[in-house]
Amino acid sequence: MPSDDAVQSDLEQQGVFFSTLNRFYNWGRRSSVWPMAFGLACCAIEMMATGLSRYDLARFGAELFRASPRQADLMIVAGTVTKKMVPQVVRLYNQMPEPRYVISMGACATSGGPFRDGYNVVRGIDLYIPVDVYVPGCPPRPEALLHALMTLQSQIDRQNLKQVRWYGKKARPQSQDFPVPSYGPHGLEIDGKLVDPVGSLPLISSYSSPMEGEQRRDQIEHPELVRVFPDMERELREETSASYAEALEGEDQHVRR
Amino acid sequence: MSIQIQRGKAITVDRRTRKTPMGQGLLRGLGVIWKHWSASFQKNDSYKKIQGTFTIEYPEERRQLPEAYRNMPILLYDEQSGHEFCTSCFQCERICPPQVIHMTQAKDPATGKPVPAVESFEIEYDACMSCGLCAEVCPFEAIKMDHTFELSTHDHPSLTVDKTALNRPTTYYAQIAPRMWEEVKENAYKKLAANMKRRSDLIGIAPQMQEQLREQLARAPQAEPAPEAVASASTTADDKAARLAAIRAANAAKRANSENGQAAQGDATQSADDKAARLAAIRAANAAKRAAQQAQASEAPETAPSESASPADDKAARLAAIRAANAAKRAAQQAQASEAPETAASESTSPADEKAARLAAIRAANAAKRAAAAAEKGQEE
Amino acid sequence: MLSTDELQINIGPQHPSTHGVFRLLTRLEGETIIELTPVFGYLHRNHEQLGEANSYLQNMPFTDRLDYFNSMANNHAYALAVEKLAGIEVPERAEYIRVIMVELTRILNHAGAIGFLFNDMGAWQTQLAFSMREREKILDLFEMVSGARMMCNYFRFGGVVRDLPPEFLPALQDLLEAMPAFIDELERLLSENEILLARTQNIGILPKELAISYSVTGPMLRASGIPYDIRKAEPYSIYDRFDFDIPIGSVGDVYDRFLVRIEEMRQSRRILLQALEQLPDATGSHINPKARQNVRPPVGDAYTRIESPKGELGFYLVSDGSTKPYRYKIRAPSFINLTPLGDLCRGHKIADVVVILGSIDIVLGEVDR
Amino acid sequence: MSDDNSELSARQRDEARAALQRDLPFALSPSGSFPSPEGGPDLLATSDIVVEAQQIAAVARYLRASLNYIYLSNITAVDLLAHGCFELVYHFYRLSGGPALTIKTRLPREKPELPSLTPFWPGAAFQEREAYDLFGIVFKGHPDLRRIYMWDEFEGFPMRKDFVRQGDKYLSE
Repeated sequence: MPSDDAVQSDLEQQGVFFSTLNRFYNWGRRSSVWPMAFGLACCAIEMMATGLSRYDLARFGAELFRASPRQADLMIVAGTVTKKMVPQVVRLYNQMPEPRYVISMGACATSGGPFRDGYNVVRGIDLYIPVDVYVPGCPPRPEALLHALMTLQSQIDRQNLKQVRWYGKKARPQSQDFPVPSYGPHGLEIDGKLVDPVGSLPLISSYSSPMEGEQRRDQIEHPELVRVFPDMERELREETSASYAEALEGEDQHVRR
Repeated sequence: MSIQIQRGKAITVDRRTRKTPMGQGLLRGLGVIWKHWSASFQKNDSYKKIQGTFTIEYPEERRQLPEAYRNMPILLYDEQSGHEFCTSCFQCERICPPQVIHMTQAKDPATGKPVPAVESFEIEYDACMSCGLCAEVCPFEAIKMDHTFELSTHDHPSLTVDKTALNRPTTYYAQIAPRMWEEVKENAYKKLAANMKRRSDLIGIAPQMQEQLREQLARAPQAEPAPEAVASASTTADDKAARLAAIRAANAAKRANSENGQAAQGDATQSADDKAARLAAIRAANAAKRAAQQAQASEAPETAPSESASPADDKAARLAAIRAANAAKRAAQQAQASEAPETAASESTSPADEKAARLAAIRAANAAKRAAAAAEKGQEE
Repeated sequence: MLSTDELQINIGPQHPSTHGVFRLLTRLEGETIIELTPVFGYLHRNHEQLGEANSYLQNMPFTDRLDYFNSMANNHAYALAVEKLAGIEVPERAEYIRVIMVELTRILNHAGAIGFLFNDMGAWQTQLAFSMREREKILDLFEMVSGARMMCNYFRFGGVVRDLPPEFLPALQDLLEAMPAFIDELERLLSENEILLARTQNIGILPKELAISYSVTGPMLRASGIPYDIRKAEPYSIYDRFDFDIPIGSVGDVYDRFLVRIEEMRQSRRILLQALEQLPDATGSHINPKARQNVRPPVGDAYTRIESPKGELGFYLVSDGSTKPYRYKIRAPSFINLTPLGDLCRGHKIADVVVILGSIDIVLGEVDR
Repeated sequence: MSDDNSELSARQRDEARAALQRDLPFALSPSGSFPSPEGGPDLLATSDIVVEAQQIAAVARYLRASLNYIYLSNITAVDLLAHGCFELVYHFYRLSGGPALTIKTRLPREKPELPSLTPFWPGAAFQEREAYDLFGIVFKGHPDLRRIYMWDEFEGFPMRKDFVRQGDKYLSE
């Protein structure tokens, strides 16, 4: 695979364009990742700065901040997610049509960050929805967000039309949305069971990224809440992540462009 | 009633009450836009200009970052001697506002006494708030703030970074912050020289340099036993940390035990609390021990996947074990505290603590399990 | 007059014009608001609880994240509170550096606030882009001195972290030189724009008496015609050394708030120029060398307040003699400025809600804390 | 300059105390109604004016009407767990400038109730709701005393000192 890519990008520089449907499809998607205009806290200001003249997200085809989740491909979780806000975030994510991606921008969205010991703060949005790309930093520089977008684009480049979860037999039905937590007297509840108590550690574990199958990483307090998603086949997933790792090593040019 | 204003006056802003001809205000605004458009073919490269293209084309073009810029903490080592500046004085761990720095002090294998060097050092980059206080308080100039910001990844656990990944040579730092390094350089080296005397053979040498040093020593004929020492140091590093965590957990358990003995047995909530704490500690200790065994096991076949899988898992296990030990310790303290006043408050706090201890134990167990799975996988291959 | 059914509309918490995660429950008759209730807490990240678990120095980077537009002003208020509690002296040079930073913050905040106001009004990103360009330049300066763009963490008890780097002052001179052009252009672009006048004049009027009883502060209070500025009323730091005027409004509507902010940017520039002139003669260094950062103040309490760009920012600290504050309370200006929102919006059309909200200039990090 | 301010604020305090003594003597709280624990720091000792909790509205209105403290800036609740009480701290200002006048009042932890200032200063509404939400202090006469930050279904008062806190930051305690 990688050698083919290399040949192809060499040829492209000579002005010869070969393409497979797959590549064309990925090119189309990665060049128009429309984010949702969804700011939570401090990082949202840096997200706006990324969108404005100095850093100009438009150069990546991602300048169109959509106010509606129905029109968006990418949710940039920019800022601290509190327990009061989580149900809305999950609901917004559920409302986004596939293919959908999540960038967890900054320390707070990734793990609760400096506020993780606060009673009302969620220790990372990946406890509730799977995250494609994590950006550390508090807040990350606009360049760091651009880098995250490029990382996401290179992930998209590695997707296979036959294997993606939104087409074909393996497509996830709408009812397979992620469970929206509700407010309870002691914390957030899913299906009436306390999962994220106010003032103490969460009783659930985080989702791994879609590259690794969107599964809960660890055992959780209520095993009956574990959901197994129909997913890309295991070996294919591994292959994808292996080729992704290879690509990361020799940060190839054509992904960046 | 009104305020006396010194050195200045109150001025009423002009509300533009005079009538401008209809549409003129809009046209004037459009004129501004037109000016900006026509100026946009030039670059706005000075603070004196307010017009022109202002974009930095990021991946190709990068802004020169100021020296003081701080993103994530890194550790420095001297590449001449290979020694790390860090002496594990725990200043940064204490000051860190979000508590993301975790470290253990190195011990002399012969005497068992602590050495001014760091054995394991972990920073949770995913929660670091980039405040720079760690670099500010460090008396040995060992921890500095990096300029690299391209850290985005799909792998959340990889954002907990260990010593090998944190280490940078001093030349790297001198390159990104020449003036700031020049100011502290002399002091740093003076302190390092004093500390190097108290470190025996390979303790305190950066992992990056151990390889090189080993080669150097192997080339020198008289230094035959040294490579073995290096090898043993590197293999035992992981399980040593795990063992340390286990020791801590065991200690906490012991303390919980002894407190239980001292306490007047009777109140149901107290003993339950103690029991939970003890249980958590024992579980954590077991998990840590298991993790240590697995780590050793996984090193046996020496295949590439197992090696790549195990360190991350080990790291998680170690971190979980340390946290579990801490939680257990705290639970034990709480149990002790709650024995005295027997108020409603103490009763209400205890179940939650128990829960935390249990949770920590579960986490430790999970981490250990994952480590075991990785090791198995490694053995199969 | 036709009567219509009442309609309930929920705005937020995810709404592009609520300046973050803020929710408004509105009851409408036709398009006219008859009741508006704000709902908070979507960004309640427990600053005060964490503040009691942190040591005094550890709280400094947390204050950055309160009003994340004005980290330097937050730093200043907190540093003043701890200095009052522990009795720490600040050298003159440090005071000048502090004033320079805080006044730059004020320019940055007002430019941003105006940009966002017009973004909400439907001007899309024209003014926002111009404002953010100025902001970027100021952030460059902040990055130069403190090492971070937004979360500066620059102030320490008894001074600031490090002295100004040599390249700072020339850059600041350049910036101040270009500042009048920027402000004039902003006025030319907007102040007489007919659409803007129609959207802002006589919208959201807050009369004097109401403004006082609502405990409103900052540009909002001044736009209602009360010349109350803490820099003049209770001068802190070295603000009694500068000549500057207090702009006040005559009607107290959205338009006045907008004009007051523009004029305050000019006055801030005046202060900056005076500070730059006096800085070389200032004695002392950037930090009091005797000040310990690991403070352990005596038992007692202290309340200090500053005129932050959004209003009166106060810190109330109670010390029990340990290294951690016993109580750490923040009097957040934009939280309290939001109190009259319901009254301001009543009787206006629903489209005016975002304009009025934009003119209050809130930051949710500070509202919810 | 800070000396100036502290002098001024002491003068303001004495003036207000004398006026209150003259006109509202029953409102000035007798000190020492809450015991100080042995050993720990005495957080009740203060030079500020301490008034009877049930009279806070009367005191505040008196200050506004007679002494011109028309601007209510800040309301803070402090949980003094060791002393078994809540302390509420009010900061008032004059529009003509000058430092704050601090009024303190204390409430038993078991039944924290006191009159609300919202009917007289609508600006107190959110701050009182905040104190209710996080500390459980009930303000009688508040038109809309609901939770402000936490959701309505939530039980418990998270800023009280005996609320359970967990996390890495609390491990070392």
